[in-house]
Amino acid sequence: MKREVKGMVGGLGVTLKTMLRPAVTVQYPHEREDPAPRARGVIALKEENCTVCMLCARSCPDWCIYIEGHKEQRPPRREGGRPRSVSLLDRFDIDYALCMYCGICVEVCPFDALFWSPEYEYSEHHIADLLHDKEKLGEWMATVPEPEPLELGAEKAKK
Amino acid sequence: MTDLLALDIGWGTTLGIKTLVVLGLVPMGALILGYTFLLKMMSHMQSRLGPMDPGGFHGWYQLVGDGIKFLQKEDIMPERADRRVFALAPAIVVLSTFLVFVVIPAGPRIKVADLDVGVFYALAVSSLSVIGVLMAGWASANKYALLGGLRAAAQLIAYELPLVLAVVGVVVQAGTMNLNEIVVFQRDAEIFGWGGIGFPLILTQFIGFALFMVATQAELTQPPFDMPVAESELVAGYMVEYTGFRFLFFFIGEFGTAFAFSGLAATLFLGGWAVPGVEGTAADVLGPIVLFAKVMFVAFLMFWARFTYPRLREDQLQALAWKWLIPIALVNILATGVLKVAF
Amino acid sequence: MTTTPPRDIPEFDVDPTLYRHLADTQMNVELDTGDMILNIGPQHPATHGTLRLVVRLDGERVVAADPIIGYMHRGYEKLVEFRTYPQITTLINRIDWLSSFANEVPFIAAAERLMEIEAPPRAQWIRTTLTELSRIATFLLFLGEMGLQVGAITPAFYGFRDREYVLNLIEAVTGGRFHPNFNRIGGIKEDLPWGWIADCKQAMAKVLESCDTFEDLVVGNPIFEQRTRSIGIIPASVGASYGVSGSNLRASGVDWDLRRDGKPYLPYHELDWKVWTHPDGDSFARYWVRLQETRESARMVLQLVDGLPSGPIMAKVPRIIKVPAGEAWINTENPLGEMGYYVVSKGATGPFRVKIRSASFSNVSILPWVLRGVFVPDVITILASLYFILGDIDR
Amino acid sequence: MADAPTTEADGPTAPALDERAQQVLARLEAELGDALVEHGSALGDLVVRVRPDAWRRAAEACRQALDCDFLSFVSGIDWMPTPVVEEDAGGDTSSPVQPREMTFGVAGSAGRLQVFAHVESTYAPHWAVTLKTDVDEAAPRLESWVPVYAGADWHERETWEMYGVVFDGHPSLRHLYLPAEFEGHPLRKDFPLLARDVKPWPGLVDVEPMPGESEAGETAGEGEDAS
Repeated sequence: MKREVKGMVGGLGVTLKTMLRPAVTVQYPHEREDPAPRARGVIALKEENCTVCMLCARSCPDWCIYIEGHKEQRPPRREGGRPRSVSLLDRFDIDYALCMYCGICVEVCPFDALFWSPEYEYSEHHIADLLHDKEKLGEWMATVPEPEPLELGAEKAKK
Repeated sequence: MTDLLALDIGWGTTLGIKTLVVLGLVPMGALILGYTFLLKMMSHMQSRLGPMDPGGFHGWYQLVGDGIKFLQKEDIMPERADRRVFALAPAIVVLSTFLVFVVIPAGPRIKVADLDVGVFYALAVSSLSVIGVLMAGWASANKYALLGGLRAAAQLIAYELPLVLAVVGVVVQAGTMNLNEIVVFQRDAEIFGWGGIGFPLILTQFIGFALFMVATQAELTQPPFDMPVAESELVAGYMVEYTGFRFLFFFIGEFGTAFAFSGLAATLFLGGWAVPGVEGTAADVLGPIVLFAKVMFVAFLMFWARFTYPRLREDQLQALAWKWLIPIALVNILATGVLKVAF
Repeated sequence: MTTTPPRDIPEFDVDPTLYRHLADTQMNVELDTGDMILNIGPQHPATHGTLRLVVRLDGERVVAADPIIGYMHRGYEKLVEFRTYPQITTLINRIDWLSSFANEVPFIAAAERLMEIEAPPRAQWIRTTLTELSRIATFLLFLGEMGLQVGAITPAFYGFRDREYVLNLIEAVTGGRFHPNFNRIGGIKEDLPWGWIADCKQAMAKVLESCDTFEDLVVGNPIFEQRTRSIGIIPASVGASYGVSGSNLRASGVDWDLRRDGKPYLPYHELDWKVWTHPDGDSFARYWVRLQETRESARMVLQLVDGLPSGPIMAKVPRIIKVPAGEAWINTENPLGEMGYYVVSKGATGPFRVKIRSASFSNVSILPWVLRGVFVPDVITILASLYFILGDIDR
Repeated sequence: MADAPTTEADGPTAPALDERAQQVLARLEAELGDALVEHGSALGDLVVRVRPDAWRRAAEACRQALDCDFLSFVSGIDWMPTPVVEEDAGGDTSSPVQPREMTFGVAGSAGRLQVFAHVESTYAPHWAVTLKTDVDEAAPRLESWVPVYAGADWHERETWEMYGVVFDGHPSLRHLYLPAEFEGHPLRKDFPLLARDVKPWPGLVDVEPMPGESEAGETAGEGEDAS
């Protein structure tokens, strides 16, 4: 009987104690908690680094990256060298309605053209608007954080 | 109040005013309890804030807005429902709430009806709501609603008895069934010759108060006795098919009844509107405020348990009522009677 | 605490005649007797998603129950045949979405074994830490959720609140709250961020405190005990033959934990911990065992972050991953029970066949047996105490 | 029977059976006799192939002689390579390319379809075994395990709808995951994954060549080389 009474009263104590403590809620539109710097919010594109190699589009498990490009002649880097041909982006779309946020494209990119940004406020009224083109993806570059320092005992980054 | 204004008001006008007051009080009480406890206290007990934006100050406007929204909603009736019974059910539930309010006094002269059998009347009309609930459960043509309705009927019948028996001790001690006279008794009686706070009957009727609160919780179908609505089992029980203003009626009925029962408990056990030493017009002004404070306190206890405890099973609830509450209540009456004769 | 003797349950029986009739309810419900057929779900607050239960009631007593699943079937076993090994971790994340990290581990372990690669110790320890964190996150939600299912609203909010602390930790390391996709064949994606260990210790203190809260608010409550004691008793032998695993089986007194008894897949043997069991096998025992395991996991995480070895986090792995032909069966102790992958490889960049053995599927398959003869409220209690994730049933 | 496992030779040398697995095998051989067709090792775990007519007897032997009271799963496997409709259907190179000829895994197979299951023991020393058996491709039938392991019920329903294997003695073989009117057996290799067919593969190189450069786009196909 004593245990029962203790159980009944103990529960009331827990709720009362919680009531007297400040709430944990964050009033979202007025105040916001920043996600972790590593959070996979949205993918940013650094257009000048892209060589249209299609690696990201190919390794995407959801087939949600669409790339088109064209080639152009550029003056040689060194005097007397051969003119270079570079591939330029015409189209780079990511369909966030399909994207699973796995990050494989960011990882496979050999030229550091894709980055994760923790930004998350890009919901839309129409599902078609979730297709971000290269201008929009380029805008996210401003929100990409610097890489964090690592915990003790980690190997130094090779780059 | 009539002498205060020095006006001669006819009985018809008085009746009109009284009706309006009751009609306004019930939704008002439901709103106040709903906002204070359901929206705010529960939120804070769960480490959240609850609505903050509507109305500016801590979301006070939220429930009013909800009410308006309910009124605008489409009136949906299930195809196979018993239409007239379905429509009538919420009205009966709310009606029983209105009728309880009639007898609760808020001051020596602030009362709608001064019945000599006030206690008896209040408990009788409060159980009218079970008819409405049963009608709602049956007429909805929904299995969940039917289960909810039947559970409610079984439960309300089982808990009517301890509720009445819990009050008998008070009636025996006060020697009257008139609610106003019970309050006056509590004001005038003294604790061993000291009348500082009068004599709230909770001091001697503590067991009665506890039983009353438990039975009230069951009457109001609140956790730990909310099997008829049982969110996680029956979804919302007898209310599952209701929407719009009919649902609003149930909501007002639920919280209005909570307000009424808190008022009853405050009147019967905590001394009601009485403030010792204050009489006449001053008591009429102070009475409602004091009563309101006590109502809020009782409601706090009620909702505190509601937000803390899990729910019992229907058979366990019946076992609790018949094996524990009723025998304890009977012993309590016996003891009260013996002591009353002895002193 | 007194333990109630189990109901008189036959040692082992499969008498499908009682629910065979319900086989037809999937197509048309026929009321041939006075019994009532109640359709619980697929949209019902107690079914955490889209489980559907057709129960036949006599009054409020369940005569027979038939779970109908598949409303969320995504066909992962087919999909993984069209994906490469690195792409698959994103998918299998979503099987049991509450403990996604733990889902990745057995698959990656199977691929690593076939390739004869071993992840470096630091990677293994971080994997273990995150696996235990996802176990804590899953169980904290359960501890609250179960309260909700038996009628108390408040614990559910505490469960969600305290789980956030753990999810924040997972997000800080992996970048995903729910779908980390953090394991790579041969190691993990990134090392821990600076200051994470300190945060982790703080969060574990909160988790332990939270367990005490649940002890006061839920376990100690006599109403909760009345609702769960001797409800939904699963004897060990019946549970095992249905493939019920994990905490559900340990609550039936089976002292079997793959972290300790299975093939070693993570360095659990270097930690000091114990396996909790409860002899009763009822809903209360399942709650109690998970509560203790949450505490145990929190203590394990504290040991893990203290003893974290330094060094690399990736082994040498070829750039294009091709897994040599062979078969591997790796089963691990996931929060919900035994999770296993039977990977058949033919030497290509993707698997030839992957059989995914998910815990909830088998845990829920016992429902027709265990629900017979209980009351409707107990159906909800038992569903909650078995603790399933729809994605883990339907895959 | 055949002691040497017929795993594909080009795989890593499968580790030999450890002592525990040897004991399990010895017991099973004693119980099943010549119904045990073949055995092999999947990374040290015992895999045995039994004759189809001894499928239920094998389950009983596991449960009684090995104390394997825990049913992990029952499922099927289709060894046939995925039929290729067109050589370059959409040009999709993202899906893994499996060998074109039919090869079998550990412990071999008599034909295309196999049913396999894994049982474990909850008692120390926690014996475990994977059982395989061949089923006829034209009319796949097998004895049900439900009388031995009650939990085989759902697993067999799943195997039935995914591979079309009929289990004799199963209490109610009906659809588990798929709608009742579903036709076909999705996990068989000849069942196409429509999601990969209805949409063109976006990985095709779409770089306009410079004027004067040849078409065909192999210029920019540096996907593999660039990294």
